[in-house]
Amino acid sequence: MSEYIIKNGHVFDPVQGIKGDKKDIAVKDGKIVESVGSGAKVIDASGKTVMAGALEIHAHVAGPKVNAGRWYRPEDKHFDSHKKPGITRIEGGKSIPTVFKTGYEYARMGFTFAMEAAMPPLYARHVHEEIHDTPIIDEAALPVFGNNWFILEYLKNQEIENTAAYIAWVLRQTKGYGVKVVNPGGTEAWAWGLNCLTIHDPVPYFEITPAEIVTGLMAANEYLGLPHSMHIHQNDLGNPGNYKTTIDTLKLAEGVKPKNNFGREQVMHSTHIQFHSYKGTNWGDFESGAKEVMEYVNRQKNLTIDTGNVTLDETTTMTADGPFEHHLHGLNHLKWINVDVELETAAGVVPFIYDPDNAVFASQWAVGLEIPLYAKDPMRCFITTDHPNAGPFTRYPRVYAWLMSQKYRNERLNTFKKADKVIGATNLSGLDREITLYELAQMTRAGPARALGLMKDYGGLKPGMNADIAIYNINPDKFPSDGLAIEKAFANVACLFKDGKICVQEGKIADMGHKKTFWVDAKVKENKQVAHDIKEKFLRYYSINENNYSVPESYAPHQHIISVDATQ
Amino acid sequence: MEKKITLNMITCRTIQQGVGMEAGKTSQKYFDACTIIHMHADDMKKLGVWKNTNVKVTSSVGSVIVKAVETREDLVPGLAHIPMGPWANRIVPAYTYSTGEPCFKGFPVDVEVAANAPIMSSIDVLKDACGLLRK
Amino acid sequence: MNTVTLTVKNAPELFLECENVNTDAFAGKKADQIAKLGAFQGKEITTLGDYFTITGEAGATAADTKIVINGDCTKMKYIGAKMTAGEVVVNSACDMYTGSWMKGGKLVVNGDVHSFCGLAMAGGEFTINGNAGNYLGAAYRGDWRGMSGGVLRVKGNAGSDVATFMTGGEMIIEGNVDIHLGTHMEGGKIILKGNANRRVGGQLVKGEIYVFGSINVMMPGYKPVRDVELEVDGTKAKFTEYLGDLGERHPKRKGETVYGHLYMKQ
Amino acid sequence: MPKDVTDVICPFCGTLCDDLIVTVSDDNKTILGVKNACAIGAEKFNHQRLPGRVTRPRMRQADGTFKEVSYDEAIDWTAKMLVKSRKTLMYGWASTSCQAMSIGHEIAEKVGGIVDNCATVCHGSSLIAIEDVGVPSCTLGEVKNRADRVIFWGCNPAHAHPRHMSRYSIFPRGFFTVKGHKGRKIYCVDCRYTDTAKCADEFIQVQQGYDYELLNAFRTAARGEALPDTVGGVPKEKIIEIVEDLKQARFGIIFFGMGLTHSMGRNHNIDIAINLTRDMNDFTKFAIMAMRGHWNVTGSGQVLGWQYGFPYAVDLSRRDQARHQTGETTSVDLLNRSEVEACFYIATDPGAHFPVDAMISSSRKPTVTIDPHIQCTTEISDLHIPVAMVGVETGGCAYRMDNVPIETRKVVEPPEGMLTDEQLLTRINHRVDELLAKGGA
Repeated sequence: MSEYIIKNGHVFDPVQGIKGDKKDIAVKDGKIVESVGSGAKVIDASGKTVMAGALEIHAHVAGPKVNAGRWYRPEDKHFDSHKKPGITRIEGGKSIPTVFKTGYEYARMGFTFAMEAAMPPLYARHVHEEIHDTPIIDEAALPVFGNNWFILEYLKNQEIENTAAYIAWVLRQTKGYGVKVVNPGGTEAWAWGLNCLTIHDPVPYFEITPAEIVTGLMAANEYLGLPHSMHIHQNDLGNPGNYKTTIDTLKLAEGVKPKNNFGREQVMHSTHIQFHSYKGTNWGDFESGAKEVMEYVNRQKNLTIDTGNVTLDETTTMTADGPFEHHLHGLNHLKWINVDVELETAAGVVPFIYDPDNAVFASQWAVGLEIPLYAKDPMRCFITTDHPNAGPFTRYPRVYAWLMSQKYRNERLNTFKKADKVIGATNLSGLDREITLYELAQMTRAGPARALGLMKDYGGLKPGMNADIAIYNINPDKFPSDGLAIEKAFANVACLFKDGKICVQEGKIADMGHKKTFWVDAKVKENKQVAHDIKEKFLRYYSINENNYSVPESYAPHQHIISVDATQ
Repeated sequence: MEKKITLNMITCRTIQQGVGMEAGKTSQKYFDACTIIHMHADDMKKLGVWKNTNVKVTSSVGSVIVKAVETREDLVPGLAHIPMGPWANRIVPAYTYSTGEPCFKGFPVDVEVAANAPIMSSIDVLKDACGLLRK
Repeated sequence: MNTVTLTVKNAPELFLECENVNTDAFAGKKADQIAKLGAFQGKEITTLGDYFTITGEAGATAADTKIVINGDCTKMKYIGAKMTAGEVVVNSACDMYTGSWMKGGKLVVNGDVHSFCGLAMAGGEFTINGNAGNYLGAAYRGDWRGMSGGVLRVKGNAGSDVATFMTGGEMIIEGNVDIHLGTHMEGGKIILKGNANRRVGGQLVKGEIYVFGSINVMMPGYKPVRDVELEVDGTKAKFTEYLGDLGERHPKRKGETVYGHLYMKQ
Repeated sequence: MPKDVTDVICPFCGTLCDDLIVTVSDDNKTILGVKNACAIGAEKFNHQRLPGRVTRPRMRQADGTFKEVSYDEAIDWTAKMLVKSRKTLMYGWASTSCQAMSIGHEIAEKVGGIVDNCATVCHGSSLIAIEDVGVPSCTLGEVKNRADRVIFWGCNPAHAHPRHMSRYSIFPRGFFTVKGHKGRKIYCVDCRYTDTAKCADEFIQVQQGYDYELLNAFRTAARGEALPDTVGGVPKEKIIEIVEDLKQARFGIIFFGMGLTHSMGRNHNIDIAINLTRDMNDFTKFAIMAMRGHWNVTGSGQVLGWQYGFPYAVDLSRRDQARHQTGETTSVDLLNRSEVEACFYIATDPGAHFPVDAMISSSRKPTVTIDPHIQCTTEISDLHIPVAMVGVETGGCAYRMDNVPIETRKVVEPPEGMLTDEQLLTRINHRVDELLAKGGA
């Protein structure tokens, strides 16, 4: 493999605490190294910003509901499905890009890793087929557990060890990465057309509450010592007044200690918290609850969050929160997909238009920006659009620009049709913080890498780490004052290294890289009870045989297995 | 008794057609399963055919010889059924109403007795239509 | 207004995609520049000049441009599609997507058009002096936004699925229509002078359908409410008013439920 | 010693049963027996060892007879046809693996093909309807574990999906459905009294082609509005009685088939059935599912979905864009209008299943058919390339009618020297690359 030396760039690396100093980065054999020989290819990065490759901590980019959203929306890509010159395939889709476009677009923005946020275990093979076809970026997927019958039954009796053994089994069968929870209990209730809106609503039949599910799964996650923490989409998403339930859920982490060998410090990752930070009692008196939620998050060190920024686009919402999608469909009457998955979960899909002329949507936009602006520790607050729910991930450059330029976001805020109402209902107009390039590197690189348990290789530019490097056409000494210029710079990297290979050059895809699929192999003590329960459930309740459940290796030919041992 | 009756035609799968298809498109099983027209007993009486008599079925796009049988799966008078296959498709109108789906179900056909007309094989019925049949 | 005249000199062997035959693409161009615009048959990339003799020159803008097309256009798609202004006259039958996504201007086809014409039309005037195919003025697949504005007039008959998901504008069909007229309609006005073959206004939410002829099978979700005298497209007559598809959701406005309306000439 | 292969997936219909036991000979060459399969599935496995199977490509001669050619010659001929043709129909895919499809799409993107699958004459109408109004659905296990009202509308699983009723929809006992059939009320709506209707508690005979009106009446009744005396031949009292019963369901499901997709109005029949399902979710929990036919037609839609964003009829003929319009880029329309210059069929038999006028048009174009066996289309093609049977002689991913992916199993070796779809397509792809690098055919 070639050697490179990236010279004279302004380096932003939270791992080493480098804040824009000019520093050369050497690359050899896919890794960052102290130095390279004189024959190394020189990349001139003078006047440019150099960061590690970015990590996506929560996006819906592969799997059954993503694909349903793709193919049932031909109108999302009509006249917008083109092949660019060069080695790329046809790229289609605005709100949900095809797998090819997904890989290319992440790479063009400087990303090298993406986490698929919700994998129904029964559909794991499908998720991996899509991951396999997504070029360049490394990926992993989080299986969903919050409404799984095994989990509900074990946790009803607080059987943490059995829960952990079952989780370990699922991770191995599905090539999964960690523990995702979506609307705990509520999605199982949805199988009967019901929901759990607070963390104390009992789950029909199973006699357990969302709070017990969350507490139990956190315990099981730490019992196994997984690289990532329990990752939760909370109850009561998207409703006015839900910030109380949000804080109630976050409080469940109090006193829980992280136990892992990956440097991860949180025990709960609460995702797209924008959707969970609403005050008021209805859409008329709806207000931002971002301040209250972030005050709690700032205090509680064992929590991480991501934002879920509304981008004010026409998009496609999709979540394993089945009852929420039904509710949303009732509001906008657009085409509704629902899939209930036996014993495990559900999912819904509804197109959505965040019309900036609507005061509620504009306020959601403001709430999303308030969250990172209130965040005291950028290492625990990550920027997402909950792609494609609050907007497509391809809008990250615009979100960054809104966060980095008060002028730019105020232009947007003050020109809303219902600006007065939005300003009155939110706190954004009073926030003058502008996120710096260093903070951005924390929120999009070092922070998510640590939260995902990947900080050994990802999120920084320290020798020994992966040579995943994004070079942007941004001169920090002359930081653009124009929001559009910021957007433009983040949309197309000057250069992207992935594993030491140049994959993107001036926004053009140059190489498909060597994409890897990550999964976690957790070793647990032999557990006869769980083995018996699995056999029993497949025999009696699943519609497929146990032997046809697991995802064979051929689906992840370039797998990267992270092993944990919970037998000690 | 009438020389010719008009019926509403539907073409559907049957389990025999499925078995025949998997046995091979040139198998006797496939031939036996698909070269039939299911008719209501009243319609057969009206046309004056006995069970297992060959009839000529004609639609707006062509005709095919098949054997009239009484069905196990009851039809109402006026409705007729030929199992899916090249024989049925010899008379299915290809018009799709711009949906991609031709008129497999619900098109008018004339049925007349053709007791001595032979039924062609699966390949021949297609080749004949395409002008590829060498006599 | 400047006029560009296109005369077919070579008929396409397959179907020709004429997405560049509209006033917006021609605006500001001379005949030789127009001749260099792309035309497509599958993967073969050719130019308009390969199929048409082109005379005259376009105006500076679409609004200043008139296009007249002579010769057989039966196998040409997308003529006048997406045009925003100006005028196009086709003295032939045309294929699919004629006048689709049209936003303004005037398009006249002196012949028949195939399916998917006037798709999601948003403005302008589109007149078909022949028959129209299926999905006239409907939405593109998957979209809930069909014809939303403008006036679309067919002198002859139209096919099936006419005005599906129509949300606005006016459509007049002087002949008959085939199955499914105004399905999922949520606004706008359809005037049918001839007869309809079943399923008129199925799943209709809002909007108005006027039928001068007959509907052979009425949808079960329609309820006659009263007789009214109306002037429709220049004709004064007595109509029976029906309330829209009662099986469908109907939005409320100021506390009142909004229904679709079907008027049958008595 | 013969041995049993267990957990075998049946590559016949969209039910994708995964509990077959296949007995194979010691040398892994011959299937000796099949357990648990329906009559059709068993026949498929048994067909593997029928005498007279073609094992090498065959080229049609001027006199109409076929001559054996090598795979190399066949691959070269196919690649040249694809590279030369300005617009090629590439139809089929429903009986091959997702991995093979992926390679096929790569070829299509290079040569300007229109990729269409068997949904085009099957559940294409359903896909249009889902594009228009979505679909509230579930996996088959949910039906088994929860459903207490099951409606078969215009479908006949007794004939087309023989084990569906016993595995998922009528008879099985599940977690919340311990009484099996006794705890479920089964409705069948059809224009004829099918064998499925005979298993139902209630049969509603609808006049052929009046499903839309009847479904509309169900919705109108559910909203408590007045109805005409009869709709589609069904008295209004019956309609009201059924709707009231459905509202009492804890979990209801509608299964529908070709009775809706093939009849007058096509996609609209499904559209309104989906909307009825949606309405019923205001009262209780309701789902709806298409009874997908071919075992992996769903998979083709999925792969096209993640690669291009459309479920079928994907027009890549311009090579720099993907488009989709049923009625234009669908196989039967392309053939009816003679919009394509060549035909490439894989894992399908349009000769048996397309209306004759479409096949007359097809027979006048250069045609390659890739299929394990002699069938109708192979006999009017210029070239027939036989391949191993997917799901029998080679594995690969398939998607069940509820979109659940299952890896099919290889149970026996294909005949000596025969290529799989994946191997063949990989070689065609390679040959296409060579030709394009040289500047064409």
